[in-house]
Amino acid sequence: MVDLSADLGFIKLKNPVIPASGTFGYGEEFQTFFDLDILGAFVLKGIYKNPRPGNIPPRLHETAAGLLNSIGLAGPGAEELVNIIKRVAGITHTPVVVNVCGEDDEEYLEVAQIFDALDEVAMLELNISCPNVRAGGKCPAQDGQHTYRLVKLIKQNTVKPLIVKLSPNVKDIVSIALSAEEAGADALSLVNAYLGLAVNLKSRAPVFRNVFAGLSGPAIKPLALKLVYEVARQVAVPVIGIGGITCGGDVLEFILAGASAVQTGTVNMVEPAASVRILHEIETQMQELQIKNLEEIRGELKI
Amino acid sequence: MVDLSADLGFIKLKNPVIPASGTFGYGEEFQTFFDLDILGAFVLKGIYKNPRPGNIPPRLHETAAGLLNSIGLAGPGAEELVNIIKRVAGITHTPVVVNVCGEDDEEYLEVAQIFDALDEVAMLELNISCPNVRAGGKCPAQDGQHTYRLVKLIKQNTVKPLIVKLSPNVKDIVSIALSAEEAGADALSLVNAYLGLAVNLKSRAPVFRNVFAGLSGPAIKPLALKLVYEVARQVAVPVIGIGGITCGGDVLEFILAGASAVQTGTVNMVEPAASVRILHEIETQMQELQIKNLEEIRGELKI
Amino acid sequence: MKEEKCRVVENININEKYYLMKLKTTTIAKDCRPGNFVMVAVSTTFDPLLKRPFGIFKSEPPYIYLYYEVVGKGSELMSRLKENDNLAVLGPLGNSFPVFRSENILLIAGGRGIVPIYFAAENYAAGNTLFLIYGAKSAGDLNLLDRIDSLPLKKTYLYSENGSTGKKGLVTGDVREIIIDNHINITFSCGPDAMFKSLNQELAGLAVENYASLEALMGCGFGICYSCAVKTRLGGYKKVCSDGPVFKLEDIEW
Amino acid sequence: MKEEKCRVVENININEKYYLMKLKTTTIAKDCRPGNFVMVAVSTTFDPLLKRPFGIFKSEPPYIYLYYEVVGKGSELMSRLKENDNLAVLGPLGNSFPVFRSENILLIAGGRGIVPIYFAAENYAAGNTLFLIYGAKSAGDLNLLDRIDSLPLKKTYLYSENGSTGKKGLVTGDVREIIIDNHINITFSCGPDAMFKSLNQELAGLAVENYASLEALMGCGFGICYSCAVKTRLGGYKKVCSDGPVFKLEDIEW
Ligand SMILES: Cc1cc2nc3c(=O)[nH]c(=O)nc-3n(C[C@H](O)[C@H](O)[C@H](O)COP(=O)(O)OP(=O)(O)OC[C@H]3O[C@@H](n4cnc5c(N)ncnc54)[C@H](O)[C@@H]3O)c2cc1C
Ligand SMILES: Cc1cc2nc3c(=O)[nH]c(=O)nc-3n(C[C@H](O)[C@H](O)[C@H](O)COP(=O)(O)OP(=O)(O)OC[C@H]3O[C@@H](n4cnc5c(N)ncnc54)[C@H](O)[C@@H]3O)c2cc1C
Ligand SMILES: Cc1cc2nc3c(=O)[nH]c(=O)nc-3n(C[C@H](O)[C@H](O)[C@H](O)COP(=O)(O)O)c2cc1C
Ligand SMILES: Cc1cc2nc3c(=O)[nH]c(=O)nc-3n(C[C@H](O)[C@H](O)[C@H](O)COP(=O)(O)O)c2cc1C
Ligand code: FES
Ligand code: FES
Repeated sequence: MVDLSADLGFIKLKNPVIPASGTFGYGEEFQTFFDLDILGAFVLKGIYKNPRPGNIPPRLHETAAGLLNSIGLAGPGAEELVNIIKRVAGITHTPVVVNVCGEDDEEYLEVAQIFDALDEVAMLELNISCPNVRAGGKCPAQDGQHTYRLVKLIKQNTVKPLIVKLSPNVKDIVSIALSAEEAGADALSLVNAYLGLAVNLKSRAPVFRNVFAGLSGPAIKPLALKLVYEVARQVAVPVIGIGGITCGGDVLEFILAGASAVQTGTVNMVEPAASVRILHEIETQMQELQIKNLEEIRGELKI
Repeated sequence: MVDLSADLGFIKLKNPVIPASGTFGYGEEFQTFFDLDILGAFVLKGIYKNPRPGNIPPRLHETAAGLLNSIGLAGPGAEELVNIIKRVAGITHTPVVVNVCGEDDEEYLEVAQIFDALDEVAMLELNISCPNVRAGGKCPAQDGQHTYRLVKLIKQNTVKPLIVKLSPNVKDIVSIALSAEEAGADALSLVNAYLGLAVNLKSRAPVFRNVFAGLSGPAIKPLALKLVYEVARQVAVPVIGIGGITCGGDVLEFILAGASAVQTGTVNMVEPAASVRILHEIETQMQELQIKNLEEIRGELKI
Repeated sequence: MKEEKCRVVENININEKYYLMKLKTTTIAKDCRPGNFVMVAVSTTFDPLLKRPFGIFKSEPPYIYLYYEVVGKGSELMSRLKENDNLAVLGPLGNSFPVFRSENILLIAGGRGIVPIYFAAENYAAGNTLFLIYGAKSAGDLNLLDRIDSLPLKKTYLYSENGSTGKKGLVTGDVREIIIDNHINITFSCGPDAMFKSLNQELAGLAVENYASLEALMGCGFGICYSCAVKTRLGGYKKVCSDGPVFKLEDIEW
Repeated sequence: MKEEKCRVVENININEKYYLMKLKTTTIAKDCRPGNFVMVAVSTTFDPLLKRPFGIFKSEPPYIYLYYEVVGKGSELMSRLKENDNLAVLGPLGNSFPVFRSENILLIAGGRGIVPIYFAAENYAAGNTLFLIYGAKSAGDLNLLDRIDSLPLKKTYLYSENGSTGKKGLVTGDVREIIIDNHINITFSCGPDAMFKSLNQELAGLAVENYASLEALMGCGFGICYSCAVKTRLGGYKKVCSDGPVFKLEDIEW
């Protein structure tokens, strides 16, 4: 029997599979597909203080093995999410992660504090990397100082473990990772979606109002895996790998590259029961490859 | 009738389709598939002064809608390439572009001068962006000062039009583009392959000896299109768009985003007669979209 | 709602780019209602990446029928499937047309919009009187007329934009008159956005309840990605996949 | 060499994961020679992106046969193709086994390495005396024996690693003896790299000319991408796709 557990230090997860923010709704929508208890954890769709309508459609454009999205963090606001979380906590014991968003530092803090105070929440994930909110895809994760300041602010005023979610659309992701770590991040998750462009030939305009949108899905896997490898080598806190993961083998690749756990994004949209399959594949592959537990291979990529 | 010609200022091409370096051999290999005269131009496989064996295999790994390559610029050296070019010039009137490589500035210059002196060569493309030669994928295009110095050196000592080929693996591609332009580049081509990682689960090692390799193909199109858009808005010299182009519609998207012409890479490996199809598609689509010539839409993306 | 491996029983090219696919399902056929749709895995690889939404044309447990138009690469791949091929199908998804008794219901279908309309006609005939307006660009797009002939419809009005079959004109051309003449109090409609727009204008002021089955770009089909947003007249967005696809026509901002 | 749209005439599951596909070509069948291969577009989408290389098993103009093993997603997609499906095929590619007269040729095939060997046996029988060693992991991997029976072979030696058919052991187990006993002066071989390695050792010192048909990871198949590099004993690389796939065994660094 292989041991699937994933150790983040501050918490030990049943396994390394964590459906990613924005691709797993509020969890409850997946109940009809499988028992949420099988997951390592799951991250709720990103939340602001107030309800947000999201971006003007189209919000989605398919590319080769990828997906450009410009959802714009549509959501019901923090107050309503509290109710949802209480409901969700009734149906599963799996740790729930809240993806904290904000227009400015103040809002980030306010949202973080609301969920920090909520027993049903296990961890916070600070989403400083959404490419679809500000013009040109700008986000705090592109600025080391802003990252440091914001992470510090949240850490000083909350008690729950804080995962900081990084953007690949930066000058130097390792330096941002180090800023977040220095400011007290308990873990780093990477990556959020890559900025991309699609053009509508008929209208001679970008497909998206925001011009750029976020690329996710299998297309980005080799790029994300590289960034996870680079960051994991440089930081001491656990890294959660994200980007184009679709199967058990992908998960093990990220672990070898240095991740302690992973988040699965787009695959959940495409195949709602993907987590069940992926968990099964991880187990089978670990047996085949004679890996007893994930710590045995984490970061052990032979260079 | 639509006008397919593509104006680079220093040269007017029959059309905007230019097979990219490393994916079109030395041109002659494609003779059995189509008449090379149909092309706008074509770029030969990158060349150093001396023959190079290339990297230790594996040199290739397929990803979702993409290709990681670590060929390592295998080639016969400049002297032999001169012979090849003379032979190729006998079979086509299409402008031939030499992709100039070097271990250091001196070698870049030496190689550039050899081909600058060759009548059969129409343009030089300075490959400062190959991800597969140095450890960690390092290349001169990651450093604005190095880019400036090198481009200036080449421009001061050669007379042929110089295209500078940029890397997407940089902190800020626009600033590198501006450095190259300021140093005298006659055109910019972008992008070269994206650095990515693949892991071999059986050996628990990276698939490639060099750890990272270059990602190309349809997977990168939305990312490359974004960079072309950003650069084309900021520079005055013509931009040649590269990245995941596989059809006529893709070419028009890059032109709308600001490219004056395009290079097609991976698609030539997958479908040797791709250029014929793409040219046909451009013509048909221009008719359908009522575009009389490419200048009419170049950079005219409605934001 | 579940992802099922379905077997292709037949996949017939009806006319030009239109196909009728019969699928053997496990539970979808017996659980579905008119208006419901399915998400079809048109490929087993990552290109295309997303499943594609298709309305259910008919249910005959354990079989469902999809009537679809080849418009791009996903539907093209689907058209190449053959008997005994398997494909993953998620469904049934979305809401459905409401059930009525003793009403005069006008069904309005533009092109492939016939899909949920046909399903509704087959299921909602009992107790109601049904009328149908069915129109498309040209005769080649106006298919399945023999099947429609055998539906329990009081009257059928056919249109084509180019006049190649039925009356020349738009589906919405005589809709007001038809409603008034036949004492219609309910409409069910499905078609392209342009049809809904003009329908919304034509129907303004009439004392009719109007239910429209919409299309939108879909990511997931089950309410979690927020891609399929449609703007409502009251402000804010609704999700076509899970709040719809059937909405009150006047609730949508056209 | 050309990219052709070929039609699948049949695609038969021979045994376990092995298939035999008959394709109708335009010119490939009449232009090809033993050792040549084709690049097959296993998908019409971008996933998988690259064509896949397969040796030509038999040519019967306008038909060619491919004998292939399902090992990954490309070959899996191929195995699902049915009669009358079309696919793009590039070929014939690569060099071929040299032609000899009046020689005792030993053909050595490991597993799916039977492909160019079979083609060679059919074409090079006239004027030569042919012997065959054919081995694989187990009986399930040692296929097409009835076809091989009808080849003009002087003698056939069958092996399986697990002893489930033929002699238990490796293809290369008795190769020295067989060569000496039968006065062999030429060998043609195809199989996995491990087979070539051991063959290279076994044959050392024997006065035999050895031609090996290699496999390598291929990008293009026609010599332009330099992916398929194989290290030669003289130093430097050769391209399996265009300098090969047939090389003198001893020229390769094993
Ligand atoms: C609830 C619902 C029910 C539908 N029912 C049917 C049906 O019964 N029969 C049928 O033929 N079609 C139906 N459609 C439309 C069908 O989903 C699209 O035609 C299909 O997804 C196109 O896929 P493709 O890969 O062939 O085209 P693509 O290559 O993806 O795109 C080709 C063109 O189709 C448009 N398109 C792509 N996806 C959608 C989409 N989800 N909705 C609308 N337009 C799209 C694109 O903008 C583009 O112009 C329905 C759509 C929805 C949302
Ligand atoms: C000249 C040549 C002739 C060949 N002839 C035959 C033949 O007649 N019959 C046959 O069954 N196979 C043949 N092969 C091997 C065949 O090309 C591979 O099995 C096939 O490409 C695998 O594709 P896939 O998508 O199914 O596997 P993938 O999913 O791409 O990979 C699955 C496994 O196969 C290995 N593999 C992938 N591509 C190749 C390749 N090009 N060469 C070797 N191994 C590879 C991978 O490393 C991996 O372990 C030949 C290969 C070459 C180079
Ligand atoms: C439709 C969609 C919505 C997303 N919403 C969020 C979000 O609310 N917060 C966030 O941090 N990331 C969001 N993401 C990013 C994903 O969590 C993930 O980082 C990204 O998709 C890359 O992973 P993948 O390639 O596995 O999809 C979203 C992605 C998609 C596709
Ligand atoms: C096999 C291969 C070899 C390449 N060799 C070179 C090269 O020699 N010089 C160069 O400038 N770019 C080289 N490139 C990069 C391409 O020219 C091109 O910039 C890149 O592949 C992106 O375009 P694509 O997505 O259309 O392939 C190579 C790419 C591939 C796939
Ligand atoms: S398609 Fe995902 S929410 Fe509707
Ligand atoms: S496969 Fe491209 S050179 Fe051989």
